[in-house]
Amino acid sequence: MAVKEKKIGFAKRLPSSAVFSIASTVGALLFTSFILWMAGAQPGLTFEKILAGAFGDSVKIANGLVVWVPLSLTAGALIITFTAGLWNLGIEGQIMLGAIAATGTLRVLQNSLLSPVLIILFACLMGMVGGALWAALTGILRLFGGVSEIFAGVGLNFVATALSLWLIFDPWKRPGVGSMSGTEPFDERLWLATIPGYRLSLWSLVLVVVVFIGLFILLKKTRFGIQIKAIGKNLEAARLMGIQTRKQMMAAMLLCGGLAGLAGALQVVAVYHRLIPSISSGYGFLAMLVAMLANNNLMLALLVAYLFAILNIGGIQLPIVLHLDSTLSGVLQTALVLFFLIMNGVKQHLTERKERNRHAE
Amino acid sequence: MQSDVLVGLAGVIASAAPIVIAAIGETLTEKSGMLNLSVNGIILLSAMGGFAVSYRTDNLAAGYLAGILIGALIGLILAFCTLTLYQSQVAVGLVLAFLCRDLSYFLGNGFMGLTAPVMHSATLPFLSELPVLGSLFFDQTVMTYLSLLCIPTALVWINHTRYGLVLRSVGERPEAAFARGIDVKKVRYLYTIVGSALVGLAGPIYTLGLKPGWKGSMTGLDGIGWIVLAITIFGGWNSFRVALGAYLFELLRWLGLVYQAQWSGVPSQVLQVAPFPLMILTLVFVNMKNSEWFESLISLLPPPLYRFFSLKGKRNKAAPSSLGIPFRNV
Amino acid sequence: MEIEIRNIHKSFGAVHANAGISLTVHAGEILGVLGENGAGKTTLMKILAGLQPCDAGEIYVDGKLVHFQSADSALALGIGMLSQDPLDFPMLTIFDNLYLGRKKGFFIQKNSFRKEVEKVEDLLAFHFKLSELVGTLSIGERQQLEILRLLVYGSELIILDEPTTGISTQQKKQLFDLLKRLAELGKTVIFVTHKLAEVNELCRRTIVLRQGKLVGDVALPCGSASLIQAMFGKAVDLQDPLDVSRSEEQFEVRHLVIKDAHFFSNPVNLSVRKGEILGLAGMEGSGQKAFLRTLAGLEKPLDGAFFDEGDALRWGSTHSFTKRGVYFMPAARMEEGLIQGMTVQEHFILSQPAEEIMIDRERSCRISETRIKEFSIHGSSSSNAEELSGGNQQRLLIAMLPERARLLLLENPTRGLDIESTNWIWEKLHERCKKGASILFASPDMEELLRFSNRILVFFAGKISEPFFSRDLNSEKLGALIGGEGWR
Amino acid sequence: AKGTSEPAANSEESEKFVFGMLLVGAYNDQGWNQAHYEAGLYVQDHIPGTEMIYIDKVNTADRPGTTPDQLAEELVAQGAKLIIFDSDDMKDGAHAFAAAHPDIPVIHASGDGAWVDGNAYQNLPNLANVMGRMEYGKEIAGCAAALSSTTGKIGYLGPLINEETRRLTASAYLGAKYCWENVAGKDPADLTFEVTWIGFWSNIPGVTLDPTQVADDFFNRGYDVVISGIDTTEALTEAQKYADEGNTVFAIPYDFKGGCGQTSGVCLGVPYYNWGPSYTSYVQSAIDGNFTPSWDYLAPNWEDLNNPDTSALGFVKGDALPEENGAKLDDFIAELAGGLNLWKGPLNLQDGTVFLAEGETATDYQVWYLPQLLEGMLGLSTAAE
Ligand SMILES: Nc1ncnc2c1ncn2[C@@H]1O[C@H](COP(=O)(O)OP(=O)(O)OP(=O)(O)O)[C@@H](O)[C@H]1O
Ligand SMILES: Nc1ncnc2c1ncn2[C@@H]1O[C@H](COP(=O)(O)OP(=O)(O)OP(=O)(O)O)[C@@H](O)[C@H]1O
Ligand SMILES: [Mg+2]
Ligand SMILES: [Mg+2]
Repeated sequence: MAVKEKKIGFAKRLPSSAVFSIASTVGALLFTSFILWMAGAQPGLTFEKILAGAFGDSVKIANGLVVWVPLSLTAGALIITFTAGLWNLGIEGQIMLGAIAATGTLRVLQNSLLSPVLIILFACLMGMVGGALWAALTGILRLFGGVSEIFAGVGLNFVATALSLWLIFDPWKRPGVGSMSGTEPFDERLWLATIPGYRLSLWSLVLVVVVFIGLFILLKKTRFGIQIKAIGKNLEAARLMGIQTRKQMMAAMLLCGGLAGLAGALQVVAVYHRLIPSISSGYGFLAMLVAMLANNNLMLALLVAYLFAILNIGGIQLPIVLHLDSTLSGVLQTALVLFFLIMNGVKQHLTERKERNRHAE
Repeated sequence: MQSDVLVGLAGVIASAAPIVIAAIGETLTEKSGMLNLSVNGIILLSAMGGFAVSYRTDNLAAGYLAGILIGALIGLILAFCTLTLYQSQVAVGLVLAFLCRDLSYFLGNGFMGLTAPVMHSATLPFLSELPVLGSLFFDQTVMTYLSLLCIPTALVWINHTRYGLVLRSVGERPEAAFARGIDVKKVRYLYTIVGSALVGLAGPIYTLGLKPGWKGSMTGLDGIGWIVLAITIFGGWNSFRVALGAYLFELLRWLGLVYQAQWSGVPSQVLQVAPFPLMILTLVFVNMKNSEWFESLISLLPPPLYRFFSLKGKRNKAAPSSLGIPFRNV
Repeated sequence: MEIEIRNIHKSFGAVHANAGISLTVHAGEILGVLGENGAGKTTLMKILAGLQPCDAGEIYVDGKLVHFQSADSALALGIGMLSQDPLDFPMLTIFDNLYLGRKKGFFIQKNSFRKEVEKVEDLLAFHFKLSELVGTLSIGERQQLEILRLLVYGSELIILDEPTTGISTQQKKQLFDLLKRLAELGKTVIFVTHKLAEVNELCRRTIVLRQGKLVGDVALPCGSASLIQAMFGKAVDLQDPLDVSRSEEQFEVRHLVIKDAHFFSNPVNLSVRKGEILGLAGMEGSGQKAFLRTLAGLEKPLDGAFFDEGDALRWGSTHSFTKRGVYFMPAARMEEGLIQGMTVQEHFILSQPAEEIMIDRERSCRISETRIKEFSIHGSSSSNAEELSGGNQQRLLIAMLPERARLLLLENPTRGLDIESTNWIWEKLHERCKKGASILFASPDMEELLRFSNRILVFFAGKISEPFFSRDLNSEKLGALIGGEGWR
Repeated sequence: AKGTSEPAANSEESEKFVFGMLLVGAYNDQGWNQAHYEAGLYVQDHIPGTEMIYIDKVNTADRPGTTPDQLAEELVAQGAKLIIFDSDDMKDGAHAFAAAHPDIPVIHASGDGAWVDGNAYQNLPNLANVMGRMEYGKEIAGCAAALSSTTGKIGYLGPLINEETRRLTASAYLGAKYCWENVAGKDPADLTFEVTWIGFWSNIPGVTLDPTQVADDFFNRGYDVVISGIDTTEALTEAQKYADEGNTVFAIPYDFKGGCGQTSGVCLGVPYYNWGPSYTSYVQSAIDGNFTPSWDYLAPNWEDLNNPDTSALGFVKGDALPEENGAKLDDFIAELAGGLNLWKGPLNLQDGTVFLAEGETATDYQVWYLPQLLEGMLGLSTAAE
């Protein structure tokens, strides 16, 4: 799927990449069908209902896009760090901090005389700053403290969760009550305008397009992009080539955190209009799967994010019409990635064997 | 009052049991140089699977066995994808973590709120009469005894047996171990499976003992696995310290509830998340020895002392040198 | 024990590393194995020690056909090998390191094994503190440890692959004594090297490998000329380096103290003229690498200063060094120099200093094409670095050095290259010098040092000599200095 | 099975009245959500031609990226003509949905958006609230606890601190105190009533307290009854474990009629909600086209506390309540039925300020929005200041 065709002669006789992609998709579908069969459900019907639930009408399609926006933003963000060879598992916390910073900004400015547009813009900006600062913490721990970004990130996710719960139940609680439903919703004028009749905001769609064009330019057309690619592939060599590896890795973390924070801020201004306990919605981890399945390819990430969004939205139908649990969507999503990794391994294995045979001739 | 505290501490030891076992399992895996990030998923899936099997068979042992088998199976998948297919340990581990979690919720839906057998404490004769130790350690469930037993066993296994030496060597320098005739892949397969099986045992310890029953995402187990990973690091890959980390974690949770009313100024989340900043600080501290500024500090020392600090210092809490790094032999 | 190998073949991709080698090694002899870099010495030894399977061929031990699956099945038959870099465990204790490989027992039997070790130690006349970490030992001690280990496990044949790299003369002497003692005890020793003197000193017989083939089996001692002829195929002729005595000084090092993992150097004072080529001589690991990396800003010195035309360069950011045209080129091509999965063109983009944010693809493509042509790299702009052959990778590395480079710090610039490529690369480097760049390069090859440098610094276990003019040196003198003799 | 039933269903398609339910947790959680789910089944049984559809786990942790109003629309798309939101968490979603769909009757259980005198009045023509006066259930629970406790130490396993949980906890305390003094005739000074809040409705490792540990801690410290304020069953399962090991401890679960589950000898009973009758009347009025918004704060049927067709809440006695105490509890229930009001002065708040003066009885408003715990209760009244 994403794998670039190598220009090496011996690869030619191997089945093309498409074959492996199809094989991994079929594998994931078969696996999920098996799980469905174990749960006593009809696989065909189930998949049909998921699709109907995602494309049944324009509202559903729009709802899919509502999920797609933060998911693709976060996946795009992760592709930056993945390219730089950083497993930014702290992404969930970065989304949360973005949401927290945006909420804080809105709380401060909601009664001011600024125009709502400015307030929203400022909230998004502060969201980016919040996410970036949280990412910076991971970056500093990794680059100056020698703490793997994996563990620093996971730890900081917990801290971020606790922080948001504390804010919701304590300093930012609704008048008189701390509620799981989150902080007091903001005034409607501070909501990001949506298309009438839909939950979808055109602005967030535009934002995704702009961000991805920006990411494409950043990663493919700028020195920074090619430098972090080099860092991701060979840190030491990149350093010896005179690339300022620390600075660029930190920049990658900050950019990623900033975009994740933006996704979190959008959840506040465009979807929930307040801070809720699990504001990150697990998008960070889901986006990680998206980026893996897309093999860090931006265009593919947009598609895969859409596929995953569809599965999330379509999965809602399962309890309604089939009395099944919606986590099936998650099973299918993760199975897709697992089988992709497996087929990737098989492909590499076959490639190597071909190569060996070639030399033996 | 005195006995209150003792009983409370005994409770801490009991509730830390699955974490101790899982973290020791993860320690074994990581000692071989394999990073298993799927712990969280394994615990959930085996908690559900163990409960379901125990419910169906009305047999406790079958449930625990199922948990172990589920863990071993996930370990096998991880090992196959990383050791045979050479995929990234981080990627595969993460995917398995999420896959197992979703599977446990999906498949476990039919087992919500049911009642299966529960493991009770088995007071040890004589030993439980001991003044303080008796009520702390010897009035517990079999699984808690097992967790206590795991600590010295793992310690002895890793440090004092030939097999443990093989394990350490594979995690330290696989190419050298290979040259000594050790089948690195086999060892890594083995410890990934065994370690994951131990992690898998932690699941049913919850659902068949500590927190009986399966309640889907309300079971309150989602996240334990990440804590286990943190504790493995916190403990510096030493089963004794790993266990201490697990006890510290549960102790903090317990203190959080005991002192809730007294410490009304402290947000209740503080003690709960404290282990994570602690883990990070530990890592910073351990890694300080590898950092440039520390290096330049000790390099002022005369060579023998310098060597002492730069190597001896790293010896204790250092990660296995090849952790997470794939090995391919020719 | 008598070993006979017949018609061994081994290929790595297109490289025929061993092309039909047959040989008999007799009990109690010390056999030398000579050959230039890449001749196939290590490959043959690894096959013999079970570390690598061969593609074809047979091995007989005392007349019996054997098959090794692994190093320890070879060790079980009495064949043990000391690798070029010690394959041991720095983070384990000496005891654990020795114990690893035991087949019997569940628990580690500390006492009985300690006795076994002590018995062998007595025989060899040296002792280790078993509770120490291996990593605290010096390279020489680690070699001794490996020999000890092999003997503990009953090795009858001990293969040493270039053991004299990185150890002091003192230690070398100890090692040679040890090996002679082993021979007296009836053990067989195979001694791999590309240094003639060592073979002459230690062995009664040597074989010579070239391009994977056995090209000589010589009784020793004998004259070097014939050995050189066998090793290199032709005698090398020397050429004169540029005359730089009148060009101005552009770099100056004052009281520079460098640190390596195992030592701190003495203070170095040095000034480098425009167009000058300075060779760094010494055994691998004697501090040359640390010296080059320090001058490149990659590592902080303990003390001292580095001036570029009077301006002091500050350590901390490598970038400030590259900005002034100071570049380092590592020896480990694929590990440190090039990036797997990136194209040749991308390598050129990365290595060219530029301030602009965006990449001008067209321009970089042009640059890449001209560089490829200029350095006759076999490959295209869009080939990935790992698809190039070793020689072409080296050319790429050299081609990547930016035009504006004023000081080139080259670690082993012709590693793994044949003589033609070496000459070609030096032509290119001379062009740089004519344009005013200065070069510091490290090389294990004395000929290369003597041929191409104006002056030579000798490194010996962290001791750094005053620069010698290369016209004042010859192979013998330089060899002695490298070996730690003739120092004031 | 679905395939065969479809043709039959088709014929009555036109008359079928579909109502939708949004459950915050799993429909089969043996707690709060199952009580609602079974109420939906009750409606189906009692009004022919109605059908329930539902989405469970309506929370952002389980359903990332969705909002309750969005999910309610999914139900509408499947034909739902009335929507029930079952949790306080869905407050904003319920209000938003009701505002956006004035033609669809909305019932928000436990909310106060339809209460004209309440703090959150929304003035929506299609929004109704319903909540049982669980204060009575908790008072009965508190009484059962006080009657069974030998140590006089009663623990309350609280979720997070808000108005609803405060008033329910306080009610349990009032019931316990009353029965301790007036029924058991013991010294009020010997009664300890302590609440520990876990900080959420369920356990999140690394973030909230562990309810299992909280229950254990109560039992370990000599508390012999734990009343659960959370929807999961940790208190009961822990009590069962302690009892199996030979201790005399009890627990009182919450929410669901079947809450005592399959335990033996530890469950003193369960105060539960019976949403069926009120849902039935709402659905019927929606079918008849005369749905009117109201804020229903429903008292139990004191004639027949556990009548599934008339009582909005009830209390099922557990097998751990001996007959003698059962009888005393019945007497207490009879007193409540006869007009005993425990929310009557003098009552002070936890910080000592007067809540109700001598002889004053609390209004619904005062109870519903109780600002603190009451004097005499141990535990936090609010989250950290
Ligand atoms: N694992 C390998 N993969 C690919 N090529 C290899 C491998 N090992 C050795 N070679 C190639 O085989 C040839 C012989 O290598 P070998 O290491 O035997 O040389 P050598 O005589 O030991 O050289 P040196 O003196 O530099 O150690 C070289 O061209 C080398 O690049
Ligand atoms: N990983 C690879 N992928 C694709 N092609 C490769 C790879 N490695 C080597 N090759 C190709 O195989 C051929 C042989 O490479 P090798 O390194 O053995 O060359 P060589 O004969 O040693 O040349 P040189 O003298 O330049 O080192 C080269 O043409 C190279 O392009
Ligand atoms: Mg060699
Ligand atoms: Mg080559």
